[in-house]
Amino acid sequence: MNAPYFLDHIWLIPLFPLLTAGLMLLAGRRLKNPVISVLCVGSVFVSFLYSVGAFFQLLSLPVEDRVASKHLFDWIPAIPFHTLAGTLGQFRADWGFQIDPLSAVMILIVTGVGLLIHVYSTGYMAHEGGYYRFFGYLNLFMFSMLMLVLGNNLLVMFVGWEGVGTCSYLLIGFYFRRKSAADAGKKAFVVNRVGDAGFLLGIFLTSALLGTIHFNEIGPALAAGNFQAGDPRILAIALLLFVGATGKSAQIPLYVWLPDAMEGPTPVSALIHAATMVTAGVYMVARMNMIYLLAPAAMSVVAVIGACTALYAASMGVVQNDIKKVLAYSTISQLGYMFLACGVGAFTAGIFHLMTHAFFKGLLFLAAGSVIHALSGEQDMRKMGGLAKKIPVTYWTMLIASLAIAGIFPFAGFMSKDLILSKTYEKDFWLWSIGYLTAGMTAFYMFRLVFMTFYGHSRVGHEAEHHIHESPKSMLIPLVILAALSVAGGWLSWPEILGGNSRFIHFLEPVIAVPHALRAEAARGPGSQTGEIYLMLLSEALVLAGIFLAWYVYIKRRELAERLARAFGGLYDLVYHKYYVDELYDALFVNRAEDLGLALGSFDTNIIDGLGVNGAAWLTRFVSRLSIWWDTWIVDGSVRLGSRIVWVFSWPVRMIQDGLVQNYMLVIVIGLIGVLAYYFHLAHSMVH
Amino acid sequence: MLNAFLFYFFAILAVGSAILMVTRRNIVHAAVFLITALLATAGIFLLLQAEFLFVTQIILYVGGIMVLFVFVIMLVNLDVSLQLVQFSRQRYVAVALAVVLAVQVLGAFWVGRTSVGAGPAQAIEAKNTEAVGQALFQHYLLPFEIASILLLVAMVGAVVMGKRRI
Amino acid sequence: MLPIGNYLFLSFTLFTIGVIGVLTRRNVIVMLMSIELILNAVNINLVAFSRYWGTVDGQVFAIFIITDAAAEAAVGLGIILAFFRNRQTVLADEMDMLRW
Amino acid sequence: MNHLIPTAIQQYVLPVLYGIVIVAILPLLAGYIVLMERKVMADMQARLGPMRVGPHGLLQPIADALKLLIKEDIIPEHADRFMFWMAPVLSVGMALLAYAAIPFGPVFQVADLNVGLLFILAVSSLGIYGIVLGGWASNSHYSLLGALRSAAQLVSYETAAGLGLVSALIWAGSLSMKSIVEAQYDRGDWFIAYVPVGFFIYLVGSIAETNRAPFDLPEAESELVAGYMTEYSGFRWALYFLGEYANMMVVASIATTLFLGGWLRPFVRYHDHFPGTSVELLDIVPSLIFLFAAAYCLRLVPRQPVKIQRMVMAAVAGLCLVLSGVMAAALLASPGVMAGIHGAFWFLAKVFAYIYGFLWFRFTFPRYRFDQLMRLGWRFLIPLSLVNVIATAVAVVVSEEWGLHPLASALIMQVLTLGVALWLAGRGEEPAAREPQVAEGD
Repeated sequence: MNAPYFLDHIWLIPLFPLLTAGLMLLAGRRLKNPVISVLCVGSVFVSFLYSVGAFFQLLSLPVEDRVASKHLFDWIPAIPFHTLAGTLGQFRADWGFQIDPLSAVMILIVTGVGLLIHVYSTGYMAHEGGYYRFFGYLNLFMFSMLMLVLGNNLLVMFVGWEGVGTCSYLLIGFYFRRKSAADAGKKAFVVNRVGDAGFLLGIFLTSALLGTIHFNEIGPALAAGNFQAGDPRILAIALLLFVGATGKSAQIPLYVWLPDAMEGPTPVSALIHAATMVTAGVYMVARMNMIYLLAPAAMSVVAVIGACTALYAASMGVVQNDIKKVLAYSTISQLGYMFLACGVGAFTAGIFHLMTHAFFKGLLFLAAGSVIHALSGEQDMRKMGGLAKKIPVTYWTMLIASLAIAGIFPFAGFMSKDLILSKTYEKDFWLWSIGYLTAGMTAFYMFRLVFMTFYGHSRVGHEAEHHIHESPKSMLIPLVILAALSVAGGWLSWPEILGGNSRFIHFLEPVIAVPHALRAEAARGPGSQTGEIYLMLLSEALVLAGIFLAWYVYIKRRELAERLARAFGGLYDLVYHKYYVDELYDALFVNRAEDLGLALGSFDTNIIDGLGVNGAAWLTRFVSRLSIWWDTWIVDGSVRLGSRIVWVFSWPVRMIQDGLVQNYMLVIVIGLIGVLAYYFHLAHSMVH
Repeated sequence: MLNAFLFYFFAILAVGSAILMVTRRNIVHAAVFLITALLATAGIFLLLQAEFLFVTQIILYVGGIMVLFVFVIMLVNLDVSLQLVQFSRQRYVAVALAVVLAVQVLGAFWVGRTSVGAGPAQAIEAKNTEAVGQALFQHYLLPFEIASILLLVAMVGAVVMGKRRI
Repeated sequence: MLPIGNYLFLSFTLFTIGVIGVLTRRNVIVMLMSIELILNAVNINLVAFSRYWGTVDGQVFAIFIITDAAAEAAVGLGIILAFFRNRQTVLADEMDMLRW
Repeated sequence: MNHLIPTAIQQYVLPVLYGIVIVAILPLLAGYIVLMERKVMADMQARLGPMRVGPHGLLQPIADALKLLIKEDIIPEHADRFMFWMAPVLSVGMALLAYAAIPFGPVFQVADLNVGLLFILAVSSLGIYGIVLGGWASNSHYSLLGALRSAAQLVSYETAAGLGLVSALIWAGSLSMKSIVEAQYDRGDWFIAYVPVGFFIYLVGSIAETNRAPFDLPEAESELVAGYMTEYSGFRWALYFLGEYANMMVVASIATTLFLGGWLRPFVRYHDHFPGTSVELLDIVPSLIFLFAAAYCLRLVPRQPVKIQRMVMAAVAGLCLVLSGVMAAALLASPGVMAGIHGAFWFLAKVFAYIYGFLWFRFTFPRYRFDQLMRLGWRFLIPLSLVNVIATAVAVVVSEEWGLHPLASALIMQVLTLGVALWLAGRGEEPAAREPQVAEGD
């Protein structure tokens, strides 16, 4: 069958960034910066074009078979084996790519936002060392992320999964001369390992149970094995996969690496730790929805953890003073929202929020980066203020993004967040109330950020004050575009209640394997429309309240903030120190690991080295003594005897061949005499 | 008459200075005596009406090669070497062999004594230089070129030898 | 011109002296100079014979010999200099690095 | 003059006579060249120079000679007495010997060898030993260094200078000095017009050969006290000095003979006779010159402070008058005599002009560093002279084969040679004596 061009060539999309990445990391040192920029941004741009083409050609297909896959070559050939279910399965994995509405949306987000952030980076990193290194890693990341979302089986997905983890490690530790950066990179890496372990186990269990890891075969396998909902094995799979998701997407309990990850350059934070990579977990959960739908317990675990993470992270975001840290915690909290959505079965809503979040959170980070750029590296909000006039573009985009994330009505955030909230409300009241509370806190800390940064009188240090400057075009244009997206991005699915037709949701529908029960409910349509309207109004009210509170505390009566902090001193400290979770982990895991290492080390030195190696060495020495004796007296002795004999019998030759030039001349003369003598003899004989 | 006188003068000068050259303990004196011997040889050439060779001998040998010798001598001149033994261990054997060689050559002379005489009195052409030039560049052109290549090689070799770090 | 025997005898004498010098002197420079002496003896021989036959071939050969002498002197002295730089000696029987 | 002097006398007496005259006059000339040098130097440095001994220091050389003669003669300790004695004599003797083949005029020449030029070169190359052995014999580091330097320098520049001469020889087609000059007479132009590059090469080479500034490394007073002459004093030193100036005159004579037309008068082919006579107009110039000199001296006579000096000045004026008279009388004598006397005049005039050039260089150029000297010799002059010889040969062939005018072809080839010279000069810039720079890594 001949698929349309772009659908047949989706495998090219990850290829372009890979090529440039290879070029950069092999020969980038010799290239000039402009060349690097053109190559890397260009490759991402080409990928973006291919993604758009693929997207529209996918749209052109009829709804029911909007899926195209491309099989490049076999990776692991088919291995027949008996599944846990007892059926005869064939394990195989190939380098195959699959595009369906879900991955189409993902590649659009990845390449689109990635392209903007690449452009932004050309301005942001212009004066940094290791320009080629940065873009090499960034393109490598693009490649891995695209592999992750385009892979048609769990193994290829896992390759991308590890790839993005590696790139995240490399880019967090980009300023490897700063110890904190290096440590943060290591932390992210290790924490992700925990999650990846779970993910890997999940993959094993999947293949062991269902005999396949191909997405388009899992559903049929599930049907064939007619597993009932709540099957413990499915539950195990779902939980294990979710462990991986928590690692990658920074959910409780594995969220600790994300705040430290802010050590990396700001574009990296925007692209990897806000827009794309951290959402991989959400994508994975949505991709494996058929599993989760069969494990209600897991669903509820996902929902609860998502909700708790949302609230918990928001609470920490309230007290942070580092502008990027605030955004980091808000990212965690928004991811919590997404998982909440997935947990309540509204995968489409989760993906929708993923997209809008990619827009406005990316925008927030880029704007924050522009602020930091303007303040020549200052990140502490207490040393900012009054920047609204000085850097207007940054200010306006930041404001739009804040409105969007807070969920003010027409903005993108409103659409996705309220969709999630309404879906949650249908499911469970308490989860909804947590989400609701979080929305308020989000509004509060976001506008706390805005007010502390842009309003009030300036608290900027002097020498920084002098060269506050608006960022270059290459950084502003992405800001503007993302601002437009975070305004209009939500309109893709205008809620029905407000007379819209949530097209985006319906576009994603076919990916979700909805069980009969849910499908029936969907047929009945969402709950009472009026209720949904009230929910919206309620959340709007709360959001406005949060904004007002922020204004009251940080603009109207500024001393109030300190007063409050002092009033709730204990609580404040607790939250400010992130609930001492890092310390807890240190006490529980890190130090224990160290103790284990020490114990093993002492075992190594004493038992293995002491007994085994040194004993062997002693033995070897002893034997070598013997062989030395043999060598010197028997072997060498014979050799020396031979040489002595030769020496004795060679003395006549030696007498002649003594490298003294005069003796040679003497020999010459002797030869001359001999010749003359022979000549005389000749003459004599001729005479007679 | 005058010829004979000049010849014997030059010959005695050459032989005497040659002997001195071989026996002197001081290298510089040896070099000077060698120069004298060479000049005497040049005189011999002049007697043989080889003006060009006479001049060449002086310019090349005395003015070039020997200057090189003196130069090197002054570079490597060691006062200690004056105190050392000047003759090698094999000197007696060597002298004996040289005497044997001399006896043989004299024998050769004795054998051929009848055939050597004033020789056919050739009319020597006045323009010696032109004649040499003609012979050199027409009949002996190839050897001439080969000699020039030899000189080039020698020059390269000398430069390489003279480098501080070989 | 005088009988050629005189010239031959002169060149023979110089030749012998040169041979003795080469064979007996320890100083390499003196050895080289003795070699020059030998070459000169040969030159005398050649020139004498060229006069004898009334042709210039002998003189041409003498020129070639002088050329070779120049080359030999250049290279030889270069070697001596290099050697002296490394060994601080110019005595022939101390140049025994080729000895067994 | 062949008709009035028997051939035996011509063959044996005249050469001896000439030799004696040369040996007698040369030291005097050298002394007065020194005086000229000091005067010129004083003039270029806006001083007066020697003024005390004789009017305008005219008797200074004689006084110097006397002083040197009566000075104590020191022989340093551990010096090689024989060599120490022989070296100066050698250098002077060789310099004098060289004059045997120099034609001061059509007849005034000791011996016209048919390898004259080579003979002169050979003998003057022997002068090296005077310096080298003297420097070695005086058993002093300064002297030895000076000797080594001068040996290296002379060997290096002899080649270039000789090749520079060869380019003129190719046009002359002979080695005998006399026939070289006659060749120039036949061609009608001096060879400097044919091979200016060759003349330049020989100029530089001759300056270096005579150890004159800016190539006076062997006696660089700022580095080696006086080079090879450090240990010498008194009469031996005077001999060295004499040798040096005699050498200057030798190279000047060679240059005059090969490039400047020897004894030929300027515009020698330009004939215009006094009406009714065979005397050419331009032949009056010498006597006129001497006449003007006499007049000048006479004008100076009354200004002399002391009586004796006035007398000396007057004597000088008289001498000039006599010389002018001689020149004038030569016009009336037989052509041979006229050519001889005027030839000597012109020859000496050119020689002095050349030597004046030497002095000029000495007072205007700073001294070279030794590695610069070597680089100039080996990397610029010798390649250039080789190219010049080849170019000249090509020019000769072209003018003979295609009938192109010799001067034209010669000048074309000289222009090409100049191009090569420019290229060589540009290429010779990079420092040869420095350490190689450390190649900076990535």
